Amino acid sequence: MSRRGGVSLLWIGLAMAAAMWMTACSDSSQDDPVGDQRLVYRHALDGAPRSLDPAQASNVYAKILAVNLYDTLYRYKYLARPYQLTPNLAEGMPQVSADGLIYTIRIKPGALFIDDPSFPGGKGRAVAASDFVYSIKRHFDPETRAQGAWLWQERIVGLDQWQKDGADYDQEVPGLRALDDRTLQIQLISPFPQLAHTLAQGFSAVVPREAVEHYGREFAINPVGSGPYRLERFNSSGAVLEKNERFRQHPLSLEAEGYDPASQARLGLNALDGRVPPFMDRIEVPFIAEDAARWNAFIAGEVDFIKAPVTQFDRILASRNPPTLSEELSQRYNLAANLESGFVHTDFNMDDPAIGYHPDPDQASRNKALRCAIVNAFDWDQRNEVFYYGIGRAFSGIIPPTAPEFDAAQSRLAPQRDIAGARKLLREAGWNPRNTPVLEYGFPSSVTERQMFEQFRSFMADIGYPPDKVRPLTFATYGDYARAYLNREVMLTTTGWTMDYPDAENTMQLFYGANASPGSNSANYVNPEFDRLYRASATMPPSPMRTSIYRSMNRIVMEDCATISGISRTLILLWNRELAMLPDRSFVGGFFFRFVAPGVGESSLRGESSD
Amino acid sequence: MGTRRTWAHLKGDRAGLVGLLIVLFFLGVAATVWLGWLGQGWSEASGGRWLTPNADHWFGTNLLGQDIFARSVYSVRTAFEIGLVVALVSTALGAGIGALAGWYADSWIDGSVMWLKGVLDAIPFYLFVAAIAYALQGQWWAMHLAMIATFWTTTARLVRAEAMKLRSHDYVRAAQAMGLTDMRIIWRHVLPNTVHILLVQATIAFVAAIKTEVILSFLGIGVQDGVSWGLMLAESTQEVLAGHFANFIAASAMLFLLVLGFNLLSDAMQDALDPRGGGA
Amino acid sequence: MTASALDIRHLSVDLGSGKERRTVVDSVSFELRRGEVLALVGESGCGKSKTAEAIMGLLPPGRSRVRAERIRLGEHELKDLPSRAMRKFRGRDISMVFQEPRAALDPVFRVGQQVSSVFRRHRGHSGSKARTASAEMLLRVGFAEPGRVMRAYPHELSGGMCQRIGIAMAMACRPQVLIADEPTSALDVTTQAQVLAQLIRSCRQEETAVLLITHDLGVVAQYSQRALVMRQGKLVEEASVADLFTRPHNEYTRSLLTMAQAGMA
Amino acid sequence: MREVMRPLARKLFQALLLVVGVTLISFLLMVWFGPDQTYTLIGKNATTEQIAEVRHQLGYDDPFLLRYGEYLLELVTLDLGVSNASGESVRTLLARTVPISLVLMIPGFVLGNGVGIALGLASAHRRGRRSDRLITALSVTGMSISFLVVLIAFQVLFSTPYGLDLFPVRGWRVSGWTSYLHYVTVPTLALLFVTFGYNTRFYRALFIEEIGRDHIRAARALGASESVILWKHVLKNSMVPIITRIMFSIPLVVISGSLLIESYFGIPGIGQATFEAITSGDQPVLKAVVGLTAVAFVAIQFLTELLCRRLDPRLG
Repeated sequence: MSRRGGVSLLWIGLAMAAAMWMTACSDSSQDDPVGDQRLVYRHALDGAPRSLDPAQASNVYAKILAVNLYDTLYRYKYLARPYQLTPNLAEGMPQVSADGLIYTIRIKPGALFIDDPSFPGGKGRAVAASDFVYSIKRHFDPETRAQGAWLWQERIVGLDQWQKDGADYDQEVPGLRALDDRTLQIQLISPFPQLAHTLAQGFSAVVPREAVEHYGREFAINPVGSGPYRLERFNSSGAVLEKNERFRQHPLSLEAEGYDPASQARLGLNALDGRVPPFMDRIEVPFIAEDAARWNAFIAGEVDFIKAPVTQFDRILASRNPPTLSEELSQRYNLAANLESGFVHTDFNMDDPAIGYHPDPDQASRNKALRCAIVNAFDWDQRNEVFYYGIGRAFSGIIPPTAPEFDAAQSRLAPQRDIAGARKLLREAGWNPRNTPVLEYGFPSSVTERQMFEQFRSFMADIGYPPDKVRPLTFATYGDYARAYLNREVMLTTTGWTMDYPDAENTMQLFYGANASPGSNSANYVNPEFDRLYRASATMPPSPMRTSIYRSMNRIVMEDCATISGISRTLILLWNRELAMLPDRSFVGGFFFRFVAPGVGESSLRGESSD
Repeated sequence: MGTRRTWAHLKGDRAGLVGLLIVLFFLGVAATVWLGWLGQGWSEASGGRWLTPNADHWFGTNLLGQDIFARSVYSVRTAFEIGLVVALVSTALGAGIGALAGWYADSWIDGSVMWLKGVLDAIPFYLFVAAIAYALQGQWWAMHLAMIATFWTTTARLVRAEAMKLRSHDYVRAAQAMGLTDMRIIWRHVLPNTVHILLVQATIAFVAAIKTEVILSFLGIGVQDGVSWGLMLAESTQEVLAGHFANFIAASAMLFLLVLGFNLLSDAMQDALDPRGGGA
Repeated sequence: MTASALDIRHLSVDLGSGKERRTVVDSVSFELRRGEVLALVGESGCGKSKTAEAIMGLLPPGRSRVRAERIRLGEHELKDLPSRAMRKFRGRDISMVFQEPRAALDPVFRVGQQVSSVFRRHRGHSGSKARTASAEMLLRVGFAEPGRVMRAYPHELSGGMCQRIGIAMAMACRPQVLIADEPTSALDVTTQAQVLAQLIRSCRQEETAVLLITHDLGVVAQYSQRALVMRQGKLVEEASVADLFTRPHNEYTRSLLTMAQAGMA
Repeated sequence: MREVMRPLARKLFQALLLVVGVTLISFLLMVWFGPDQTYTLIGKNATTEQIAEVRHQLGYDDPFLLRYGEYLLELVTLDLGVSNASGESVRTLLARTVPISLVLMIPGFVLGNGVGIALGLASAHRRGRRSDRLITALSVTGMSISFLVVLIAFQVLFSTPYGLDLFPVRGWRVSGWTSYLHYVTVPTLALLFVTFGYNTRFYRALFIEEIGRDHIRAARALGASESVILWKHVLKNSMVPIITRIMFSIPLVVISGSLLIESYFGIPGIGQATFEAITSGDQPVLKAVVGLTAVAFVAIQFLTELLCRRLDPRLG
């Protein structure tokens, strides 16, 4: 043969390199050296927190980490459903004055912040009531870029004024005081029955002033708390938590946590009664946003817990109603099907004269007919089927099924689609394909959002709405989308709302006139009757009467067709059977890693050399 | 090198002919979409979800029950619209700027053009495109503009070099001597002599445009309304992991074929139009 | 032992492939005797250089085809020789000097490295030995200070110097045959004569036969014993130089001569 | 001395102009008209005053020149501020992410160019013959496949039960050589697949030009073996364009290339950080990435020129 020599050598080299590559890869998986005797729990999240500063714990991922790294005064009982508050760092439930305005809270002794260079001598000091005062004040300090201020805005005496006066921490707020090291007193402007709930929020977690001042903006990635765990490592791909050895000793009482042996026996929690949490030495929290990757990591045994992706429901579920685990998977995993405490809804921008309020009453009523026709055309069954595997729970109204005030009778289980009714509404109001307005449906650009839009367009096509009059209004970032709808520039806004506490007040305020954009009333809905009822109910403690007011308000919003609502998703949570736990992240209060424990056959939770 | 010779050369190039046929085929498909004969039901949810290919849905259906065949065919039109707009405008822009820079080589015009080119080349492409897409929030032409803004530089560089060469040619000097204005000479004598560059560059820009569209649509800053292979691929990234391949195969196969066709055509044209008359 | 250094019978060269194939050398036969200087004359594009490249085996295999009944170098048949075997002869037994002296040297290596590489390759010389041999060789082609030349890069030298280096490299192994392809036409007139004289002198010393490709009939007259005239790929005349100038047989040769005279006049 | 300094000064001045241009354009696009993070930082039920306060804190209400000036100052002092999104200092962020991107991209980049050079050499060397035609056909095919398609296909092929199921679907949990190879393989193969067409084609054309030169023919005529010709003469003479190509693609590969790979495979490198900065409008990060890339680009241009001068005596 002819000229070749030079090149063949290279091929040999490449082949050898490839061979080495393959051998190196063959012993793939088990090389993370966690091979000690310590108990490790790996909890996959489907998103990442943006910050570990409790003041910025606005998303569910941040909240989960916040309540494990920090302490809150209250929390929800581990096992009780529906949710019940229970003291956490507080010694007992707050003592409330007869007029409902003064709350006095004692905190437990012995709580310590973790050791950190920001403390004198590096030793963590005891948590004091003044730390709590400081932590709430931070939300009102513009420097913090806190996101929880709305919980207490115009509620606590002097707090808003303190902000106006320049947020000087040395200046006292009359309504927020530490009476001594262990006693806290909050004075309200008017009754706020949900106050204790707000103190179970990640937002209200207790942070030490020393650390905040020491780290400045980087406090967000250097959490210094008194929670059951401390942070070992954190970046955009995950967090690693280590047990806080100095966390206060407080045995777990199943009874106090609302244990229901009938339904919860299968969880294997019995053995935990009386033992002292936290039970696991190390918590690994990988953030895996992509569904398939999260699922594969779970199946491969790389994580112990996931929120199952809808795309895998076919393989996971043996039945839909109630959701049960397939035979194959039930050997290894436990399942919890939790209805989320929140809902997804699409609001009309009532400020837009093409679809909402109009100075001309005739036009206004035609607009209302149009809105109602669109509401009627929306096919919740389809939406549920395609995007939520048919196990979501559609309801009509703004009181989601997990709210204590939910009324199954009022909100038909699934709002019925009514094509004929919708067409009739359009016809009677004089709408036809030529004179209907162009609908601009806003969404931040993502595949699912786009598919939801396309589905919406096909629903509209069914009532004769021309497809080229249903247009996408896309936004590159969620922030830009938020800016647009908070500035009332989006005609149809789809948002999800996760309840901050189990009280429908939290969803009612979404339609309260004073909360119109840039507040959370993104429909810019203003109805005097609704607003009057809202104000009347706001200071009322839970009662059948308040519930009935909520229901009237619900009816008002639905009759005005201000929103296409809604659906609560069913979250399918799966975890390793070898763990004794009841995961729940459907509620924003957060999930406590401290109660996760090794079950009977705990072998795989330890490193490889378990003996 | 006359047109005839070029054509003869092209005819002798089997790969080039295949490329031309593929491109013409897709152009035909795009035309049927423009005329409203094919792909019109791309947004209708007309079937069950994730149907396998059958008589009603040749390529099956997607999550929403939309017909994948209609969507992939409609995407041909999207691809041609993006490709043509970007290729034409960026080539024209590159030709104009390049000719000016070359004609006035070493002047401030040339200097600023070269500076701008250097600047654009120094910004990472996707970052730049993303930035334009964000700055022009929601405009359907943001993506086009971003591509045009980066694609013209190569054409300009080549045309500039050619224009500098032509400047010293006798017939150009003669035209100057006859008192023609610079602009007129550039238009009449310089630009026509860069056609071989422009044709090839236009095909290259076309290919680059439809390939870039795919990436941008995946990143969520591409096609906003309508459907494109990029959007289909973006949909498919989750589906393939659950074992639904129809979206992926349809979009990637058609994308591949069209790009391959254009690449083959572009290569053949490069050979055929090479003023040095060279072979492969 | 035959008297011929190079014996060519019916050598043809086709270029291109498929429909575009064309024959550029058409059944050329000639013989180069030992120690002789044989001129190959013809206008540019007549196939002179392709003939030389075909003999050297330098035509690219994918895009050309060489057919011959015989290409003998001394006792060795070069026809259809695998390229690896052919390589052994090139530079050792048959060598070549090119038209563009500077382009024929690799611009990124120093002259010394390039000359030494020939000794290393064919003589198996070690580094220092090859350098000594190179210096000696350069001395022989007329460089007074070989050390300085060896440290230089080609672009730092004049065309004439580069061609001397080319000659030194070609003659390094005392080849039987040297093909000189228009060795001086790229040089200016004064250097031309010196370089050519140097080339012929070196060949005489080593008893190397030269195939001198040129279009310059003056050169033919001055240095060669015999001449071949080539036109459109075919040999049209073969004669001693004396005969060529006095009794040209072929019409084309005559026209060449007239043109040359007109040019000289 | 002045003879040497003048072109150098000129080069420096041009480099400076380039940096000004890049920073100005990127500032204009990414910062001035760029994404607005205010609305992801405010809490629920924020008032207009609170929104204005956040805007003010983010510096969105400062005048153009002030903001641009601050940007330049940040680049000069390398005081890059803290990420708006996470509070992490941008320098920590870069120190954390850039090494990951480097070790992620280097194998594919090196192999991609290596394979491109090898195939280009082979192809140029056997030009016109069957193996050349095969390589050319393969590179056109390679050039015709979208990067995204390759990523999806390779993920299915190598990392799912529908294919070989050998490698992790995504992520980057690297703690040693084995896990490194485990995670880097699929991205590397994808990168290799996508770039080999372009590389091979580029190098083939380059080598064909070099092989056609007279001195190659001369070397052959003097009996140089083909490997000497290819590896010594052709390669060394091609070094300037090779180095230029490689050097110039470094900043773009590290940012643009890894942007797609990292966001697809969920690898916490600078590409993903940039992508996240884009989608969340985290301007301090964006500013740093673009500004430093521009500076790196200009620096590399400078370095390349120096390197080329060393490699090619004619330029020196």
